[in-house]
Amino acid sequence: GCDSGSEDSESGPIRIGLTVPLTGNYQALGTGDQQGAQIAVEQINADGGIDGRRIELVVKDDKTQPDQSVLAFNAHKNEGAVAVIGSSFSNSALAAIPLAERNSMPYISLAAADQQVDPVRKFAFQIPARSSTYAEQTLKYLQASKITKIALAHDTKSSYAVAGYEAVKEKAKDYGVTVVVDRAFDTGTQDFSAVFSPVRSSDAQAVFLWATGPPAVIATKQFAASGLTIPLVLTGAQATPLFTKPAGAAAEKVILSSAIGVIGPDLPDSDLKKAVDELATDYQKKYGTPPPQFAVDGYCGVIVLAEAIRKAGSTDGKKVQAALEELSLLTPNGRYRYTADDHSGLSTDNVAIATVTGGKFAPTPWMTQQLSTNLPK
Amino acid sequence: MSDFLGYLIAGAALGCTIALLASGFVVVHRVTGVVNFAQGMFPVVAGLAAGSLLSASWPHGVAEIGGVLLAGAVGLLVGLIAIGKPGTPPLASLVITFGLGFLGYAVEIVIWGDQPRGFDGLSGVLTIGGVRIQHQWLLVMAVAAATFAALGAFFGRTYLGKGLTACASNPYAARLAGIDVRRMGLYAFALAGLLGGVAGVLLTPLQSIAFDRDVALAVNGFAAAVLGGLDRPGAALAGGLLLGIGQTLFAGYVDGSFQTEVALGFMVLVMVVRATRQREAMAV
Amino acid sequence: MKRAWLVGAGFVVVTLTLPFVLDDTRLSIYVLMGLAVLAVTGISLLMGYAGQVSLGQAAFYAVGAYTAAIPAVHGWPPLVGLVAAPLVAAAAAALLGAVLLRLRGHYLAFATLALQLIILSVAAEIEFFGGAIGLQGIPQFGVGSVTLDDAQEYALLTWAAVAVVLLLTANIVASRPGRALRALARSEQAAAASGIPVTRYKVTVFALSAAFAGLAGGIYAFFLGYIAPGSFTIAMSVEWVVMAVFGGLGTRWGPVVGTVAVTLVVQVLNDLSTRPGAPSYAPTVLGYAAYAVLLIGVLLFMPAGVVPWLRGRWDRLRRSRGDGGSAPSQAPDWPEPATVTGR
Amino acid sequence: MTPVLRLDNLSRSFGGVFAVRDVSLAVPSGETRGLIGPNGAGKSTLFNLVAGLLRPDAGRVALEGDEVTRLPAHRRAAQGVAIVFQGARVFPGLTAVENVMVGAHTSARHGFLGAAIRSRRCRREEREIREAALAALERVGLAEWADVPAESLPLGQQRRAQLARALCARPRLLLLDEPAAGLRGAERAALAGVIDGLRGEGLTMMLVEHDVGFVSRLADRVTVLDLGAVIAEGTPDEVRRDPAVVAAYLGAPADPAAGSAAPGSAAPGSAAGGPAAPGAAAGGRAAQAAGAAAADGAGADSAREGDRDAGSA
Amino acid sequence: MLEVRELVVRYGTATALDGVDLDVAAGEMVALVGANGAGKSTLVNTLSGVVRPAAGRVRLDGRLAQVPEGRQLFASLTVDDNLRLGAWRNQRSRRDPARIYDLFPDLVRLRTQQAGSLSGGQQQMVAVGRALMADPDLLAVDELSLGLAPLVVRDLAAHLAELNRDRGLALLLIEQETTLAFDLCARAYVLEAGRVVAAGPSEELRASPTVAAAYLGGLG
Ligand SMILES: Nc1ncnc2c1ncn2[C@@H]1O[C@H](COP(=O)(O)OP(=O)(O)OP(=O)(O)O)[C@@H](O)[C@H]1O
Ligand SMILES: Nc1ncnc2c1ncn2[C@@H]1O[C@H](COP(=O)(O)OP(=O)(O)OP(=O)(O)O)[C@@H](O)[C@H]1O
Ligand SMILES: [Mg+2]
Ligand SMILES: [Mg+2]
Repeated sequence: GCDSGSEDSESGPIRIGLTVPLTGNYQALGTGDQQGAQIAVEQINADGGIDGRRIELVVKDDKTQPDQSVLAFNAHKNEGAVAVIGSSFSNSALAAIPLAERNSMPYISLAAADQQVDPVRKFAFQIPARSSTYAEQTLKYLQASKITKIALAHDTKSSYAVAGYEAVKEKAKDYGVTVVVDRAFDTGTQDFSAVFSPVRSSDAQAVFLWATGPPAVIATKQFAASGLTIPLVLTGAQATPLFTKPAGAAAEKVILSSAIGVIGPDLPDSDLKKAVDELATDYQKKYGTPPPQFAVDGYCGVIVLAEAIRKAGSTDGKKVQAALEELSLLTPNGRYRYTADDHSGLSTDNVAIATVTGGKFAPTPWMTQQLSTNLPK
Repeated sequence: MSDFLGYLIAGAALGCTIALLASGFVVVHRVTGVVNFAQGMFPVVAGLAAGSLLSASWPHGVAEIGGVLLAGAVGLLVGLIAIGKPGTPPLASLVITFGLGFLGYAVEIVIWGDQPRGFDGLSGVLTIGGVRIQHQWLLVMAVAAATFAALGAFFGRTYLGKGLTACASNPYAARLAGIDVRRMGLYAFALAGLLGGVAGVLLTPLQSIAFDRDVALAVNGFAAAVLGGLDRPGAALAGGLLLGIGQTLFAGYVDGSFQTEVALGFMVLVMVVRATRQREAMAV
Repeated sequence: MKRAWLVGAGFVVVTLTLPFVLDDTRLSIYVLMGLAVLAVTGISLLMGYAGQVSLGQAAFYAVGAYTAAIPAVHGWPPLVGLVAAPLVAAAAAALLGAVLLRLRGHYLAFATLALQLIILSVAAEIEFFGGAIGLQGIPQFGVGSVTLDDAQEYALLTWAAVAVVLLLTANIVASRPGRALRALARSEQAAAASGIPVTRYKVTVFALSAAFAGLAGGIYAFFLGYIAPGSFTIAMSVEWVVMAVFGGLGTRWGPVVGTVAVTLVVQVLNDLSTRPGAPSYAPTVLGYAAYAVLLIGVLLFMPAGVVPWLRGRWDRLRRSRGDGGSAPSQAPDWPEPATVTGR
Repeated sequence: MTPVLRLDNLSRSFGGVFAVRDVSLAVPSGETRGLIGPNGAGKSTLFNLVAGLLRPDAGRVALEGDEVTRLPAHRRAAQGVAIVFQGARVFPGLTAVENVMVGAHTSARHGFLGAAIRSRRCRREEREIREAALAALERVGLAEWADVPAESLPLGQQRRAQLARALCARPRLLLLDEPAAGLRGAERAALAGVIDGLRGEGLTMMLVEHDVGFVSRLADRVTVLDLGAVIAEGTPDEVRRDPAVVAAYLGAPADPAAGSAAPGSAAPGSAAGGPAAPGAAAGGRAAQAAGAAAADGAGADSAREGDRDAGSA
Repeated sequence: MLEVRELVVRYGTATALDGVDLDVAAGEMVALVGANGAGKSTLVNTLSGVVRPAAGRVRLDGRLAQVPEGRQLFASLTVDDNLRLGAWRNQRSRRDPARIYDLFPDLVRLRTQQAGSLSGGQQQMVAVGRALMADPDLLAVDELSLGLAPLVVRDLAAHLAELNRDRGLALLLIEQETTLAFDLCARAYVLEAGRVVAAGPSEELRASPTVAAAYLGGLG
């Protein structure tokens, strides 16, 4: 029809909304999300779309502000989007999720906060692994490395770090790890002597630090100069060049957990590696660098949603939601398995423990061994 | 005890960086009466530019100076737009500098991208009595000390410094006395750019720098500068030290999660107490 | 006097008609815009008339939002929360103001900014307030059996509140307390010598401006259904100041014009930059650069803000048409009070 | 009868330097008290202490017998103290009439709430204040400038606007700090007329002026300050003859050798003097009437009298 | 050395100066008298370029210094700094304010006090002193005796006369005290409502009843 406003909802392109922070504090994340999502859409459309229907990605900027994400959600809804892939800023996602519930529109969140899926909200699904998943896999690694005493530090202003910290506190016992030093700092912290000084006079065998953004870089640099020789263990939020580039030499030898795709080049030949390469090649071609974590998340968001729509055979929100709850899909992030009580999808097997060598992420020996036995398929 | 000393020194070093960030506010406000919201842009520009120059294999030192000079030029540009047009009141200038901060974002992103960057500074650590302190921190302290000594002497002792101060004190009278108020304002902005640049190239090795770090840097600097009403370099240095040492001590002995808030709250308290003391009987 | 009434009536008619015209997306923007007008009106009163700067006004927006949301989440009638929102915000401001308003100028600006940071950090630590994750599941606003469940109704509520607040503000500014505020902004000593209790007036106007922000925050909480400390940023406080200056401080319509203009510019640029086919650098270039250029351009040519500039234009136009040349030569920054009678 | 103003051993120093030192004086009801002294003698400081804008280091201030030493400025204003500051201190941005209306602050009661809803009282009081303000402007001859932004008035007008503001407060004690500074010829005469009229109404005033002729004509008694302390007090004539006053303030009578410009006669209020100071209010009013008659209908504010300038012309 | 021709200055619609002609020859002392609001300050402000004329021209050779209406000190700076800054365009050697302290001995003990906290008369001394520090060829004074004690005025007048005699200082003097103005200046202009209504030797003007009437009648 010539009336572009009222497309036939069963035959025209399928419209998917994407709300990401393209300006504001989380701009760097949102830009990555958007690039990854774009690649997924291009790939799917090149393969003939979903049941012959093209995907049309409508992008909105939430400016790292919750109320803008609500505006964006309403706009997506009015413009006929069938589902929304949402912000990597947790507060934005949390603001939009009630609307998704009210409108029965699936909301695929790119934010990490556990609270989005705990308790389970019918229409909200999470793409990144939860902080607790990262925490658990790291504890497994510590146990295997015979580390029993750790110093734990976290940024009290980052929900991601707080959630991870709490998970470590809760689960450490199960892995025979005790927290001998427990220090807090905040996002504005520029001097970490208050964290590292007590460690020096303790018998901790590793420092496990939960942070996002600049404080992680600063802490890593000061750790390198602190004279401490025990390992520094970081989290998935640092598994990105956003961390390694500014941290430079100080980042070498740091241990960190990451999405499994981050160690793509080191994966054994497998379906997973194929999935990772599929994204990496296109991304590299388009943007000249390997995909950062956020791009992988954005990419996974689209292919997860597309797969659910394909499975549902419909763009009806409720049907797609049902399909999502049955979904099992291998992606560069590993295998997503959503169920009615688990909207978070990724298990510890999908988390890699890597170390930084030459500015790149490589699996630790323990991880290499894990990969040979426990590779997500 | 060695912990305490460690916190104290670390706090002083941190305070010096904050004070360096504050100095630009002081210079611009003292001369033009404008609060320069774009001040945070200068360290960012200098840090990013120095990083680029270093990766273009300029030698250390030269690259940093290049970054600082660029920041000075940017400062001049900001001044030209913010106060260049005659009859722009300080409040309008303030909002203009706010806008320029945003414009800076766009330019920085186009040139350097939105990802954080860093480069290495002085390596090595000095150990005194069990306290470890990175050479880079020592450099920061030395530069801050020199900068503030120079600023204090410049504004307090030199004729030109007095003339600059007169511009904000009473622009009309300054003009009658033959002082070119606009030109002096531009000098001040350029100087603020240089000072911000110095802070930037010294800080970048210590933390990462990205286009949007400006807010955090500016808020810290503003907080320190405001202790002296944005006019007194000495007070800005004191403010920086107060903030830095307050933060590290609080983080060290009490709790690290509120260190910024506690330091800021403490500053407010200092100001309120001082204002209450100064207050005359009037208008209670 | 008559003209003021006409303009006011026109304003009410237009703003309360728009909700029936706009589509859902625009309505949401329209609601948020109205909420910002409320807060900016308070800032304009505080800065433009009383000469006090607040860079932490979003803190009172937050206080209002939490005050409205918490009782509602615990099953109280929403009306209780909405009525309490401005009151609690005002009370908080009065308490804090009694201490902080000893500070002037930049000191006050800094103190309010620090205050906002502190309040929000504390809120993020309190489990009862939902911590950093925030409060979810805030019910819709309603009175008795009537609930507001779409943007149109919130738009009506918000802009009705705007009309009321603008009227109250205009009235205050035009009479004794308003004059006293304008006087103390110029010289606290001279004002005190004229019998004005300076501190009490400053605290009162601070509380009043906080009440406006608190009311806006209350509506915001119900409208959005979700609030978190991260929703109330320093950037928001600063942007309100920008809006107030942009529109013209100390003018009756400045807050409206400034807020509407800035919001529209931001939204239009946002729309443009995320259009399909827009290059990937569009959001930054348009979102930052175009916004900045507009802001700078306008202030370079209208340094006193849009409304005074328009008034100047209008006066010149009238004069050149030859009617009414008795207006004072240099357009005063201050509105004529409603009680001024022509000579 | 209790004096309207009584100061006991009032002192105030700034950074160790005494601006006001141990000053005691009493101004009885209806008196106009002149206050003269060299620059920096402490006259303005004394006024600020009386108005409550500065707090004394020592001593007491009593208004009509009630001690007010610790009372803040706005409360003293409510008790009837009004001050015309030295220099032009109008509220910029407010029109002339609004400036004057500020002076009437204490005579109205409505506050924020009343104003917000434009209560009946608010409207009534606003009307009354405005009328009073216009009347005060009329009295100082500024009626036609009512709606002009005060800061764009020339200096002379600003000073008169300040006087109108003080008058609008209907004070019981009026402090005038160099009200005639910057006023010339006719304006000065008109101002003298206004002040004289206030005397006639029985208002208690204190008047600082460097134009000794002006003071002599209007003041019942004169207090002389030097270096913060009272060095003389008496009728204008007594004071002018006091050698201490001559030495510290007036200077010796004409010493033509000092310069080519015959500075002796240039010194305001020196030997040239003015007409004898009218001792009573009636005399003042008479002078005013005479001035009006001579004015040839030059307008509402034509009150004038034999000014020194006019006399010399 | 100063030549003002057909000067017109407007504030918005109001005309403050309406075709003013005025001359000051080198070394000449000229008084400018007129009622409040006649436009005297406006005229002086036009000379220093603070106010832009709508028409007419101002030609000035030599250095002008102005004592502005309202003193306009650098309130946050000390007395000493205020004085020194008056000599901004001077050689270094002429920046020593000793000569001003000789003229106003009262200021000596106030050297390091902030100018904003001075008494009114002390501020006026600083304002005059600061203008003199510029070593001007023409000094334009807006209200010379404002707030000054009689003794001080006498000394100041003598000093100006001396500067005029010894160094050829030209003076454009606005002064409330016409006696003083006419004594000091040989020539005078009378301004009324933005126009020059009389000009000539002081003695003539002093005696002229029409001038006195005009001057006194310029009220409101
Ligand atoms: N805030 C202050 N800080 C320091 N010194 C002050 C302050 N206020 C006044 N002084 C000093 O106190 C003395 C008295 O000042 P005051 O203004 O009372 O003088 P005055 O008699 O009114 O003089 P004038 O006739 O010049 O107006 C002066 O030497 C002045 O410098
Ligand atoms: N900034 C201004 N805006 C508007 N009108 C002004 C402004 N400055 C002066 N005027 C007007 O210009 C006219 C001349 O003012 P000016 O200050 O030059 O008078 P003056 O002769 O110096 O008076 P005075 O003796 O009182 O100082 C007055 O009518 C005044 O109202
Ligand atoms: Mg005085
Ligand atoms: Mg004048």
